[in-house]
Amino acid sequence: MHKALVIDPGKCTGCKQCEMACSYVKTGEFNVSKSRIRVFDFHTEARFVPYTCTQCAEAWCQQACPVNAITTNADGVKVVNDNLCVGCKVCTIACPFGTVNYNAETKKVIKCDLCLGSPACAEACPTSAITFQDSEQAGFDKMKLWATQAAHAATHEGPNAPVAKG
Amino acid sequence: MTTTTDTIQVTLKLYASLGAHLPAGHTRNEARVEVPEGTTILSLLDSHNVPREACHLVLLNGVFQPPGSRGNARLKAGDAVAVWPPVAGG
Amino acid sequence: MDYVVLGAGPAGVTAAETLRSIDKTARITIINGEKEPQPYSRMAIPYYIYGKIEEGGTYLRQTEDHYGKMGIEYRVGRCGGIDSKGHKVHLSGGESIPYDKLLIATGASPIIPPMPGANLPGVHTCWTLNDAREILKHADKGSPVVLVGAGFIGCIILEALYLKGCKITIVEFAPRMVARMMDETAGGMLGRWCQKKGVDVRVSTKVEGIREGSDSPDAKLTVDLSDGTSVPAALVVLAVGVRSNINFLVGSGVETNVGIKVNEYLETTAPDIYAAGDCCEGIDLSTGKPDMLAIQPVAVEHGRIAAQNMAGHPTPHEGSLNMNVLDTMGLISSSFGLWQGAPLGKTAKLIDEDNFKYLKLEFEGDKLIGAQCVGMTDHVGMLRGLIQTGFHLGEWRDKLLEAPERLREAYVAVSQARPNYGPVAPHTNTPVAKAG
Amino acid sequence: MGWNGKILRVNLTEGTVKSEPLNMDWAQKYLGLRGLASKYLIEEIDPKVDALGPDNKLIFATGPLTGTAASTGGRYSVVTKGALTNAIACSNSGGYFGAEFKFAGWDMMIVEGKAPKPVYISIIDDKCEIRDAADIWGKSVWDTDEWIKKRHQDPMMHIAAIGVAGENQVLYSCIVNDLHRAAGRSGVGAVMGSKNLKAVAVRGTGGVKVKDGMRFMKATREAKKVLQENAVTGAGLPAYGTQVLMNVINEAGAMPTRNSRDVQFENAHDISAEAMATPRKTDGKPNLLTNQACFGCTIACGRISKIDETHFTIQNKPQYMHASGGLEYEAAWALGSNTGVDDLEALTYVNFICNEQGLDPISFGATVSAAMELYELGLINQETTGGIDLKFGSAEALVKCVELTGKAEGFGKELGLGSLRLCTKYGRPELSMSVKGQEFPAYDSRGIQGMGLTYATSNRGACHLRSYTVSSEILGIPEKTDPLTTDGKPALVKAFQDATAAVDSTGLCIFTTFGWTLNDIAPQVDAACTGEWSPERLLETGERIWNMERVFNNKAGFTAKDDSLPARLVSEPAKTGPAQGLVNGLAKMLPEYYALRGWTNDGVPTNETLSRLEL
Repeated sequence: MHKALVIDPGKCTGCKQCEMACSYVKTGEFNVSKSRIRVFDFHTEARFVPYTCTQCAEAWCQQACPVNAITTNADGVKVVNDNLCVGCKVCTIACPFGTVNYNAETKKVIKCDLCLGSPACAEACPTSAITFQDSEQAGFDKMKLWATQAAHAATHEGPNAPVAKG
Repeated sequence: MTTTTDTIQVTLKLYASLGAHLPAGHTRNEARVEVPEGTTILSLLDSHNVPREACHLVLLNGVFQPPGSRGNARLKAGDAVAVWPPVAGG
Repeated sequence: MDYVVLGAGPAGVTAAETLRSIDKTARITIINGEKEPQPYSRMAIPYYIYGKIEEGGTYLRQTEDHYGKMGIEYRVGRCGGIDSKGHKVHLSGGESIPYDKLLIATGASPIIPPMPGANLPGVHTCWTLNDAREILKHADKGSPVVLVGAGFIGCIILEALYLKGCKITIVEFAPRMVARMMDETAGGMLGRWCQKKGVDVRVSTKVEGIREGSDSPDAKLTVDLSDGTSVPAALVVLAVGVRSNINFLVGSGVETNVGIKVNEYLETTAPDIYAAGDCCEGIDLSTGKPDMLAIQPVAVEHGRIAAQNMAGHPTPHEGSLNMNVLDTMGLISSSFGLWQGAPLGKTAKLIDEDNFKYLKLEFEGDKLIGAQCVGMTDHVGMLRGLIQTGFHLGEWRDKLLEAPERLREAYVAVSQARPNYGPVAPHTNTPVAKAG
Repeated sequence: MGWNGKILRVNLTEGTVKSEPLNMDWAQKYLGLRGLASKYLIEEIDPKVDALGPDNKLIFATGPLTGTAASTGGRYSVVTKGALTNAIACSNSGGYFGAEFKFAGWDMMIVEGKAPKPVYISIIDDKCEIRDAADIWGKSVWDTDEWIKKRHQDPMMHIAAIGVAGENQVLYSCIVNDLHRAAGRSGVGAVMGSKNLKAVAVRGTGGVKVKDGMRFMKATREAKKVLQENAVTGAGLPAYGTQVLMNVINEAGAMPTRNSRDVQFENAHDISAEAMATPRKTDGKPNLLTNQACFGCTIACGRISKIDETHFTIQNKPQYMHASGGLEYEAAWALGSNTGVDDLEALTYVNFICNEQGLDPISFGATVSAAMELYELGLINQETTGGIDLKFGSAEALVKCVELTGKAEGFGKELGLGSLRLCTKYGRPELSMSVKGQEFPAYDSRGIQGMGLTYATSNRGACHLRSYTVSSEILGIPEKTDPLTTDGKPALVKAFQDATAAVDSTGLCIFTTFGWTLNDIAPQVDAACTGEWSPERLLETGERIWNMERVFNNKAGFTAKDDSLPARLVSEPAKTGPAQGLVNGLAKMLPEYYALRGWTNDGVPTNETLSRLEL
C-alpha cells in the first residue's frame, strides 16, 4: 500500500514549520510563499488547517496535462517532470483542490511530490498534525468517511451538482 | 497485640497533568487527606499513584523539596504538599 | 472486438488508452487525420513557436513507442465517410476499416473568415503543428505581424509571437479582448496590459482585406482595417474561432448540430458510434445543456467516458465545466463556469487596476457557479473545485461578497469543515469514479 | 547570510522612504533585534530626547534567525526610547509579523519624525509606502487589521498596529501584531502614536537564506528535538501555557497580590491554567480552546480562549464571542491577583480589550491595582473615578477601567499615566510598584529574591524578561537555587541578563531557554550567519548589549539611585508563605552586582569594562 500524508487539523498549532521545511527542500531557502503545503489560519475558530495535494488516484492534473508532464511514480505520487512541462497551466485550473500552482520564475508548475518518499513537512511537524503513513491506516478510513459525508453535503439539486447515476 | 496508628490530616495539591491523580472529592486541585503519622512526601505521593518521575516541582508549605529529601522528612498535621510536573512560564 | 478511434487529439488518445486498460485483447486502431509521426497537443504549439520546446515536446505521450507498447495501432489517414450500417470507416485513399465500435474524435478546425486575401501566402491559421512550422518561417524578430482575433486562441499565440520578438498588431472585431472568456473589466485589463507591452491592440475593428505588397521593407502584405488604417505585415495569423470537423458525416446517420449530437453516454444517433472532444456537443455542467466546449480537459474527460461506454461499462457524463487559463505575456487569467453570472445571483468583485488584478465570483444562492480571475494564480483550481462540487458556502458566501480575496480560506473552510480530520478536499467524481 | 542586509528608513515628517544597506560590522557585534536596533538607536538619537517628540525614533527589527526554520524563529523587536520609562525600550513580539517582514526582504525599519496626519506604512516586498490612515485612526487593533487586509485585498498581510491607547499616548500602550501578539512594554505604542503612525502592514514573498543550509537544518532539527523531549517545552508549556505558574508562584508565596500588600492570592486557583481548562458551570465548555504557536515555534504556549457568551462582560457584544488570545500568566496575574479579581471570564474579556485597544496588561493591571489602594486609602474617591467603585476584587470596576483607559476617557485618562505618575499625583509615589516608572510583573521579590535585583537593574524598567531567575529559583531550570536567599543571586542575575540579551538579539524566543542553553543556540546561529558564533561569543555579545543599554540610560539621566525597589518590598515583610517575615535584600545584592559587572559603585561601566566589550 502506498504511503500518504495524513493531516489532522485538530493537532495543528499554526507554527508553519511544515511550510519552512517544504520551501527549504524545494528552493534551498526559507520562503513560505513557495511552499507546497499551506497552513490556513481560522483564528476566530481557533483552528489551523494544513493543506496540500492528496495525490489523487486518478489525478485531474495528470489527465489534463497536454504533454504528459505529470506522471505517477512507483509510490503513486504525481510528479511534475520539469523537462516536459511547457507551463501551459491547464493543470492549475483542472485540479479542483487548487494544489497545483504556477511558478512565474521557472515558468513551470509546482506541486507536492511527497519529497519522493520522505516528506519534509511531516518530519518537521512538531505535533504530528502531519504524518506520513500507510494510507490504509486509520487516517484513510476517516478520509473515506469524510468523503461520504461531503457527498451528502453537496446537495443534488441545481445544474452544478454532481449527479450520481448509473 | 494490635497497634493503632494515629492519623493526621494534610493537604495534597496536584497540578497540571498530575491533577488526574487527585482523590475523589477534591476541590480545585486540592484534597484533604488522612495519612498515618510518620508519612513522608514520597509515601503520600506513592499512595496516590503519582508517578515519581513526573514529580518535578515538589513544594512543602511552599518550600521546594529536592528529590533527595522527599523520602525523609515526615509530614506534620496541616502540612500542604503541592506537586507539579515539569512546567514553566513567564 | 475492433475499436476504431478517428482522430488523435487528446480525446482520441485518451479513449484508445482507456479502451486498452479495460479490454486487454481488443484490436484498437487510432487514425490521425494529420500526417504526423505522433499524436501531439495543440496546447503545446505556442511553446514550440517561441522555442521553449522542440517539436517532440508537443507530443501527447512522451515515452518511446508508447502506442506500440500499448498494442494500439497508430496510423495516418483522412476519413472520407462512415458506413454506419456496414460498420466501416472509409479513408480518403479508398481503404475501408471495419469496426465494432467507433469513436469520432476528429476535433475542430479554425474558421477562415471570408475576406479578400485570406488565402495569400503569409496568411496562416495557427492550429496545427504544420501551421506552426509555416508561422516560424515568417515570425522573425522585429517582423510586423497582424493577429486577427483576440479570443482565447489568439491570445495564446500572441504570447508566442511576443516572445519571438515580433512587432504585433492585434485586431479584434469584438469590443474587447477574450470576449467569450471574460467580461469588460478583465478584457480591458488584458488590453491595457498588451498596450503596455508594446502590442498595438485594435478592438471593435474588422479586417477589410489583406493585399500583397507593402510600403514597409520588412513586410510583404498590407492589412486594411475598418478604422481606415492599413498595417504592414510579414505574417497574418487568423484566430477568429474554430468549428467542429463534421462535414464528412453527411449521410452517415450520425446527426449533427454545431457539433455531433450525443446522449449522456456520448453515443451518437448511429449505433455503435460515439463521439468525444471538440467535434461533439457534450453537456455543459453549468447549464446542463449540450454545448461544444473546445478545451483540453473536456476532450480528455470525453475520451475516457466514451471509451468506458464503448467497452461496456455504462458511464453517464454529467457534464463538463467550461474553463480556460491564459497567459498573455505574463499576465495570467482564467475563467470558470458561468462567469457571466446568474440573473438573480450575487457577485463578488475584487478590482485592482493598478496591479492588474481581478477576481470576480458569481454565486447562485450560496454556491459558486462561475468565476473570472486576472493576475492571480495561487490555488486557482479551488474555483473549479467549488463550482464543480456545488458546495454550500454558507456564511462564507457573505464573507466572500465582502472580501473575495478570502476565496482560499473559504474553500478550505467549507471543504475541510468536518470532521476535524484528514486531507480531504471536496468530494469530486473523477471520471473513473463515475464507472458503474 | 541570515541577514537580508537591507534596512528601511522611513521619515514621516518628510514623507520619505529609503533603502539602506545594513551595517554588517554592527550586525557582527550586535546580531539583530534588541542588540542591533539598540545600537542604531543609540547612534542616532540624543538620550535626552523627548520620548514622545518627533526626534525620538522607532525601530522595528528582526534578527538573523527570524524567518528561518529555527524553532521560534519569528521574533521581532520594537526599540525606541520608552514613553513610560524614558529609558531605552525594547519590546519583543512573536506572531507572524516578524517573519513576514523578513520575507519582504528587510532586516529593520527605522521610523523617524512625525507624520502631519495619521498614516500607516505598507511594505509589500521591496515596495514601501506611507499611506493615509484617516479611516482607521480611532479604530481598534482588530478593526485596523481587517481594514488593511481588505484595503489591500490581501488576507495574507501581517499587521502591527496601535489601538486607541497608542493614539491617545497612554504611557503603557503597546504595539499589537497578528491580533493578539504584542510588543507590550515600556510604552512603545505611545511612541508610535506620537508619530501619527497607526500601523505597519507587511507582505513578503521572498526567501531568507542561511550560510550553510545543510548544517543549519541539522542544527535546528537537533535543537527542536531538545525542545520536544524536554518536559517543559515539549509538554508543560503547550498544554498549560505560562499560566501554569499561577498556582506555583502562589504556593511559593511570591504572588504580588492587591498591590503587593500580600504575597498570596486566596483565589489564585480560580484564574489559573487548571481553571482555564476546566469546563465552566454555565455552558459546560472550558475557557481555553486550544494552544497556538507563533511563527516557527515548536513549543506553542499561546492560549486561545473564548469567553462564556452569557458572561456580563460580553452581553450583546457579539464581536467578542469568538476565539482570540487568552490569558497568559502575566496578564492573569496583573488583571487578577494584583487587583484581587478572581473572575476568569472577566479577566479574559479585559485581556481581549487590552489586545484590541493596545494596552500592556501588566502595567494596566498594576496601575488599576495601585489606584485601588489609593481608593481604599481614601486618597481618591468615586468623584475622582467618575463613579467607579474601585474596590479590590471588583470585576465590574476592572472592566469599566479597561473600557475607559485606552480611550483616555474620564478616570481612564489618569490610569493611562501609569502607576508612578498616578500615585505621585495623589501624593504617594511609593505605592507605585515600579522601577524606572515601569510596573513590575508577577513575581514578588520577597519570595523570589533574585527578581528584586532583576527588576532594579533592568534597563527597560521593571521586567521579568531581562533575567528570568524564577527559572532557577522556583522551577529549577537550569539548576535549582533557593528563592529565599540573596546568596549567589548577583552572579545568577548577570548570567541571565547577558544570555537573555543575546537570545533576544537572534530572532529566537526566550522561552526556548527552558530547554536550550547557549550551547543549543550557538550552532544554529553559526550555521545561519556570516562569522563564527560560539556560545562564548554569544554570551559576550549579550554582555556588550547590556552595557550599551546601560550607557544609554546613564546618558539619559539614570543613576544608581534608579536601581531601586519600591519601599514596600524592602521594608514591609511578606505576611504569609515561605517568605513570611522577609523583605528583599537588594541592598546586599546591588554592590556585588556592580562589581561583577565591572561597574563603579555608582553603577557606571568603567572604561576598562567598556573597552573589554569594544564599546
